[in-house]
Amino acid sequence: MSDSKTPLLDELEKGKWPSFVKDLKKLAQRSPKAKDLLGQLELSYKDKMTHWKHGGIVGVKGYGGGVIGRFSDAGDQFPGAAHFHTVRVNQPSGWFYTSTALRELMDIWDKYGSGIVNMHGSTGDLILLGVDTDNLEPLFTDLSNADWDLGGSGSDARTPSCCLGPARCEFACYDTLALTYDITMTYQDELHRPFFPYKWKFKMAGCPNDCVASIARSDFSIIGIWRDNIRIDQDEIKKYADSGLNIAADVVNKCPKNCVEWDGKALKIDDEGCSKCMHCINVMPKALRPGEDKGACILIGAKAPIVEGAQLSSVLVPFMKLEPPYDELKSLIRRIWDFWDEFGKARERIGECIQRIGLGNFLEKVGLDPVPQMVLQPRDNPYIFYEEYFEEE
Amino acid sequence: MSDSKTPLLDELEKGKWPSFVKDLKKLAQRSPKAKDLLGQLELSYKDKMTHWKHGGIVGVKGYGGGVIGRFSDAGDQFPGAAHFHTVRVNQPSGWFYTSTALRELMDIWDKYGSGIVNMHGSTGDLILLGVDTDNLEPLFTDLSNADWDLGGSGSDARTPSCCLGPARCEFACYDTLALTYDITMTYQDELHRPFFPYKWKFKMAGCPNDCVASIARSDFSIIGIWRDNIRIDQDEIKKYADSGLNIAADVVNKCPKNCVEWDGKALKIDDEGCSKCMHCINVMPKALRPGEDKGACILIGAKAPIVEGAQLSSVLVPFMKLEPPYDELKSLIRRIWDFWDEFGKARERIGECIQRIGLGNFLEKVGLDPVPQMVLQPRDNPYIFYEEYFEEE
Amino acid sequence: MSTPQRRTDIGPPHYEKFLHPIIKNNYGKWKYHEVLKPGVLVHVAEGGDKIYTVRAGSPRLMSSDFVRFLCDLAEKYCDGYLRFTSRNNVEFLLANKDNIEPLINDLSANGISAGGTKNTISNIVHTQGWVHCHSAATDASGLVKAVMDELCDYFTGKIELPHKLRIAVACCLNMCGAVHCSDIAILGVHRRPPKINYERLSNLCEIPSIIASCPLAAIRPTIIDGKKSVEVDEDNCMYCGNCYTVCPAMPIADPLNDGVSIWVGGKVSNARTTPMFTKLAIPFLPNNPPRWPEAVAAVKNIVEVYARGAKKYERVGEWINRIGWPKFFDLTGIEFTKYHIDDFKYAGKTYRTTTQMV
Amino acid sequence: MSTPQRRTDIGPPHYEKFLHPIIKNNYGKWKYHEVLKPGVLVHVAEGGDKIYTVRAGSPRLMSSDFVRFLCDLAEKYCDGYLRFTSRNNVEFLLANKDNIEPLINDLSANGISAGGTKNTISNIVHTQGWVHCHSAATDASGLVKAVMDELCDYFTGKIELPHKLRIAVACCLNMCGAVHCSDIAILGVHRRPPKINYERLSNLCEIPSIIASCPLAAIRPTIIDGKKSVEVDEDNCMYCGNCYTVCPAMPIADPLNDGVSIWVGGKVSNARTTPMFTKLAIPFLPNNPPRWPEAVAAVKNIVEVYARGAKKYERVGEWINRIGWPKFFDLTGIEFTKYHIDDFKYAGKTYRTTTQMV
Ligand code: SRM
Ligand code: SRM
Ligand code: SRM
Ligand code: SRM
Ligand code: SF4
Ligand code: SF4
Ligand code: SF4
Ligand code: SF4
Ligand code: SF4
Ligand code: SF4
Ligand code: SF4
Ligand code: SF4
Repeated sequence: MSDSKTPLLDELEKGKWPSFVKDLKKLAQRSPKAKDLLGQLELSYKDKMTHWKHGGIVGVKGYGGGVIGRFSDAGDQFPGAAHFHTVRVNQPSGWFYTSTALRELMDIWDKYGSGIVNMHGSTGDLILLGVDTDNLEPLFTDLSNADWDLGGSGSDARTPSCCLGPARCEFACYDTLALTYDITMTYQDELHRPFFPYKWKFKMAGCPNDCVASIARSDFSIIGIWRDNIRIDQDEIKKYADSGLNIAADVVNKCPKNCVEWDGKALKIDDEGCSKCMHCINVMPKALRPGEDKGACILIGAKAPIVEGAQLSSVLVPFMKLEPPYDELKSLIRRIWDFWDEFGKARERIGECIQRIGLGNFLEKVGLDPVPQMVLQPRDNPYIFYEEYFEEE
Repeated sequence: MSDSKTPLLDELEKGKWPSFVKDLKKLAQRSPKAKDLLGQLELSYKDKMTHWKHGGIVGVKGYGGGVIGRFSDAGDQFPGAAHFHTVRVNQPSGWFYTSTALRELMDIWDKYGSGIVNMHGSTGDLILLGVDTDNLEPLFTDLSNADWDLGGSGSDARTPSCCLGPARCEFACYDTLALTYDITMTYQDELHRPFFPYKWKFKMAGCPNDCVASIARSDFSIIGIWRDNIRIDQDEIKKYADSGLNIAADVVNKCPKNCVEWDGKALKIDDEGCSKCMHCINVMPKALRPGEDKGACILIGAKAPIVEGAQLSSVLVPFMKLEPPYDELKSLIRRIWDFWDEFGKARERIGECIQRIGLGNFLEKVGLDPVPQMVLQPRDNPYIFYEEYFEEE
Repeated sequence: MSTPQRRTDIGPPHYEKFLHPIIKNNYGKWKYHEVLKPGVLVHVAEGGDKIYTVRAGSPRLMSSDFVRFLCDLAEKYCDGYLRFTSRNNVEFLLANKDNIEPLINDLSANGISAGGTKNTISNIVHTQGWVHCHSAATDASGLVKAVMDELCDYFTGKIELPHKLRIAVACCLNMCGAVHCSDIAILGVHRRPPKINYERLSNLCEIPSIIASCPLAAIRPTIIDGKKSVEVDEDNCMYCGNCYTVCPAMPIADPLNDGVSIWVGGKVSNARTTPMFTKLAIPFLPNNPPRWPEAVAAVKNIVEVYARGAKKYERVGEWINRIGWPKFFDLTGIEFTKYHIDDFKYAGKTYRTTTQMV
Repeated sequence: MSTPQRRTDIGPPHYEKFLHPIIKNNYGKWKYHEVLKPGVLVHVAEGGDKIYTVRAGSPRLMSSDFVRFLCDLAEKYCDGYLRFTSRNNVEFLLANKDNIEPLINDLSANGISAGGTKNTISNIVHTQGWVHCHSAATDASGLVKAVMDELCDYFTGKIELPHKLRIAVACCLNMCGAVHCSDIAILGVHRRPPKINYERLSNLCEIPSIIASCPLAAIRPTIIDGKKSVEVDEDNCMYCGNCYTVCPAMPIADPLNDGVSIWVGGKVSNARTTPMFTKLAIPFLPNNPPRWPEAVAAVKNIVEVYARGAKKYERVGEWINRIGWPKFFDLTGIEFTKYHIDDFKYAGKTYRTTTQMV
């Protein structure tokens, strides 16, 4: 048998994909916390179960969120894992970094924690994994002095995240990075001090490709879109055709609304029938571009399954112009939070709350007019709560 | 003002569509019951509400169903309408008649009732509308002597009905008329003596066009279908093309599964991809025909909205050969009725019962293996009731 | 004269007795059909035999004399063989092609139109209404007559449609007219909760059944005058009338507030799309007998907009799916309201969970 | 040395500080992009400027030294500018085309592959697993490593796919990995009800919260030893673990019975189809660390069958929609069971209400 203390994990040093085991074993040589983490993980691999205990409230002064307490049930065997809290660091919009900034951050982290990170967490934070309770305050102080702040956790606004949008994508229909930064700054209080019925996630995508999965993973999804016609460069279309692209098969036949025509010479789009699905643009980005009247579609309510089943966000505002200071958007957010505050139950996501109260009632309460864009179809059952009627005279 | 006692109804004598008012007014000259029916209807038109009282149990000896009691709340004004029961006469399969048979029936009806009929009721019965309680028995006696029997009502098997199938349609994949007759005769007891938790409707359609709306309107829907390939007569295809049919637009582009190819010379169908939707066959019945390995798809559970919302029938057996004596089918029906008897609640349709108990559990109890054809998609939520697990040793 | 003996459980007459000889000879051996013109079909058997069908509109609600009149025609033109369709039209089965026109002329002389085949509006499937049901929020026969008077040219094929269009009427939420899967439907609705007659209730009705009858659990047990009774939570009642169906002491009809709603886009056939439910178009129009002008105009408007906009072989629901619901409301000028947004059990599945608006 | 002052609510660093000069200059002015080869993109600005991106696989879970190593590369090849993607890949942003190959060589010398663009399998979005979560029914990082080792050639584009294929892993039903909308997903599952520690429960947990936490109302209040407590109706429990999330005294982990399930056919983008949920493919496979061979083989099988059968630009869910679920089970050899049939709240909408089987 091998001498290694982690024979099972060692199996994961092999293979083509980068090995976190190899990497962390190297780290373990200088980080006792990392060493014990690997030890405990090996135990989990042996026992086929987790060795983390349930929750535990820890944090930094004045903040309700941003730190997840984590304690081991095998702390006697692995003292370095006994306290192993997570610190969620609010990532910069679009996950852009310079090496300088990252190095500074890593130095701080090595000073106080295990040296283990997630680049990044599912919500978007830069995640520091494994710090003792006592080190939380000093860590936070150093972080904040290096211009870093914490992200969200608990029943607060979670760290907003966005696709890289206008920074490097020609499809972006609004400035996802700017909006994300603005929203994050505007709602610092809501982000750091849990006071909602449950968590609230913002995600900003620049176009319907939704590269940040906002429609699936955020309570409030802001997805770029345009209102006018797709811009066509017929010369570039020709070039695509000449270069061997099968426009009939790959574009015309794949258009879900059957609104692209191609006669071998020019491409025509029936923009009224177009659902702005992006497919044709995705296939021929040199030749096709979103229109010029751009903004975003606002959708609400996505979440994972528990309790009421997974939900996707659904349309709330079919189209909104998004320019600083984003007053219309922020007023809407405020009205929704007021509603949620009044009607939401504890641990009930906004999407679940809307389904319980009814989308129609919700609209009334947040002051939006119902429009058919909000639904895939009108009701098919006749169980209508009529509100107008005549009284006998 | 006009002298007419029915000024409102008289408005309905005008217009292009045949007028029941004109017809019934003529009848009223010899039928006091018809006269009073019109009088009461006029009153309803004036009051904008019904003048029939709720239910009332009447019937013929030994039968639990087939008669709907109906009493007027304006019987003093319209004595002929005071009792105005419905007798549901079981129609012949496919609603085929000879004038002789119909005349005989009408004579009996004129003798005992109002002379008003529905050709036919929504479930399929030939409906005699308006007879006094006292006349029920004699009416039934005469009917039965003329070879007519009652249909269903109440919590029984309702009168089965079917499309005309092989009698006059080239698409029929099984003998709808024969099966309907057989089922009706086999279940005379269930049809006449309510003992189910609620009503149960059978409807037989010869092909997926479903001309008898079985998938929407019957608890047990038997819809003809084939398993092999669509038969193509290429000569007739050519003739359609020559005669001006736009095969590309009207057939190829309309095929929901994109599995028809037409190169101007021959038509090709990818039968594996074909969902047997009938569209291409409907458009070119001279050239295309269902395959030769015919049978039916059995579906279960359609109903109107109340209580749990409208349901369409859903697939239970993707394909079943249907030849007399239909043992496989009848065994299945029996197992389902046994299940319903055990698990159904009062006034709960089988479709509602299955949804409450779960389709998977239902299948187990009626002894059918789950197959993917039963669902549009597998579950998308992770709330699985695992039944296998290991016990600690 | 001795009383004749009654016979039971004999079932319906065997259909074979009623089949035209050509049909009997070619039973199951039909090869193809053609629609010769609206209302007229020919079915051709493998062996070459032909049977002609003339389909004619019927009011469904009729006198025995009207039936006899149909029999007269059947005897005159087709050896007495006739049938009715699943949508309550009458069909004459002719061996002789030459009888088609005379039959149609005779029909039309009596105010009856041939039609209803292929891409037409066929007869309206409907229910009893005030003619015969205690539950009705509107009439059916009169409403149907008013609508068909207006749409008759679509039945006869005088005005062409992209495809079949099927209308249904039901006079209450029980939907005996099966309006839940029609291209266009008219549904009678109540708009006020039931009024409880406490005395009759305790004599006539079972409390548990009443409570179980409510789709929204709006009915609670209570004690009135020392007797077990029920009360309705009016905020949770959506006026379906099912409690009235199980308990006569909870009448729900209300002339001031009853009326009709209009529904669109359902279908039954599996052709092209899977079957679809009908969706709400207009939540409420007044009951305005004898001719329900508001309802008639609403249906006609939808038919016309469909006829203009749909492509060949598109049913109403397919057309709407293509253009999208926003466009449907736009083109028809129908207002989209809170009522259109589903709030029953599958509501969540009807929200638009995509940026695709068309 | 005086303690430095802590600052609060300063928010994240402004992103502009981290943008490559070419990006800053062409912000919002990109014209088009091309995928030069798997893992390598070029974005071209209206004015003609170009920025090159090299995307490389990352384990997500890493040491500070690994981050520093990435920084080394960024400094060597691209002035220190790098970013991470929404799927946890790392991206190097290059001004100079000539640096692409050397960078890729350096990466690959260190066991890191470039890839993940266009029609490849990108990095697996995943969660904490046994590495850091109390709730985990399986590990995430190890499972991901095992799967990606096997699928790496699909990441690098060595083997071509019809379109993007996105895999996610979540270690419990909370689904932090958002597996509910992925082409293929692996989900950790429990198969036994929670075991209640009554003593801890009365000290630690709020009874009403526990009861409200159960999606199926399987938890009832009860009295144990005179103290308010709860009991679980085991017939109604589907092992979601949400009661454990709200109450530590209801642990649900069970090494004997925990494992993973496999899901397919979800997507997020609005391209072509609307976004779709992932659907159940395999209800249960054992937890078999360190390499989960059963789960890896199952995923690989689905990828291979998809790669063979799908048409260009068809995501997994689109491919299945075209061929139909029966065919999917047929081609993959996966058994269809009772567990595949939905029985949660929208179950009725998943039954096949048509004769169309494909
Ligand atoms: C770290 C992270 C997973 C990861 O490895 O990336 C994570 C980790 C946890 N999640 Fe999560 N969630 C994380 C993103 C998500 C996401 C994905 C997303 O945000 O895009 C989801 C699904 C989307 C959603 O919000 O619905 C998600 C849905 C949940 C849920 C279920 C919530 C629900 O309404 O269904 C819970 C349960 C809860 O809130 O009690 C949960 C709870 C948890 C807890 C706090 C466990 C608990 O019950 O206390 C986990 C802490 C693990 C630990 O100790 O490290 N986590 N969680 C992600 C946050 C990192 C970050 O800040 O960037
Ligand atoms: C870098 C990234 C955004 C970011 O801010 O990090 C990104 C960047 C781009 N995406 Fe994306 N997408 C990114 C995550 C996503 C996601 C989110 C996810 O996977 O969780 C989606 C939704 C996936 C889904 O539907 O499940 C996504 C759906 C798309 C699509 C739609 C594909 C489709 O047909 O369904 C396109 C268009 C395409 O590929 O033709 C697209 C296209 C693009 C383009 C071509 C946009 C552009 O013009 O630059 C970018 C480079 C693409 C490439 O990979 O070939 N991007 N893209 C993300 C890279 C993740 C990764 O490392 O693999
Ligand atoms: C006569 C007929 C309407 C017609 O004008 O054609 C009819 C008339 C009545 N139906 Fe119906 N139903 C008739 C076909 C239907 C259909 C359509 C069908 O069978 O294709 C349906 C919808 C499909 C279904 O079964 O779900 C239908 C769904 C109902 C319901 C709701 C059942 C449900 O589960 O939602 C009720 C309420 C009840 O059963 O208490 C009902 C109840 C009634 C009652 C008995 C009223 C009552 O609550 O007591 C009506 C008696 C009216 C009368 O006095 O004449 N009727 N009923 C149809 C039967 C004629 C025949 O036998 O041929
Ligand atoms: C006579 C009748 C059956 C019966 O036993 O009574 C019948 C007979 C035929 N139907 Fe039907 N259908 C009949 C009710 C139906 C119904 C039921 C209903 O409307 O309630 C449906 C389902 C309607 C729906 O989807 O909502 C129905 C959906 C079809 C279809 C599918 C149309 C589509 O594309 O959706 C076809 C094919 C076609 O029209 O090309 C069809 C085709 C036919 C054919 C051509 C079949 C044949 O080869 O003979 C028959 C003559 C058709 C014609 O009208 O042009 N039949 N057909 C019914 C006549 C009703 C009437 O008086 O109008
Ligand atoms: S969501 Fe749209 S704008 Fe944002 S990165 Fe993806 S393709 Fe570009
Ligand atoms: S964006 Fe989508 S719907 Fe619009 S034309 Fe292009 S492919 Fe068609
Ligand atoms: S259901 Fe099919 S077999 Fe029956 S009449 Fe209609 S088209 Fe013919
Ligand atoms: S039956 Fe329907 S699915 Fe099959 S080939 Fe014909 S049109 Fe296509
Ligand atoms: S729909 Fe309602 S009112 Fe009309 S006949 Fe049926 S039960 Fe009576
Ligand atoms: S009318 Fe319907 S919703 Fe109202 S109380 Fe009666 S059963 Fe319930
Ligand atoms: S999915 Fe479950 S086990 Fe995994 S990190 Fe999230 S809460 Fe923890
Ligand atoms: S595990 Fe889930 S289903 Fe079972 S009792 Fe707990 S919350 Fe309810």
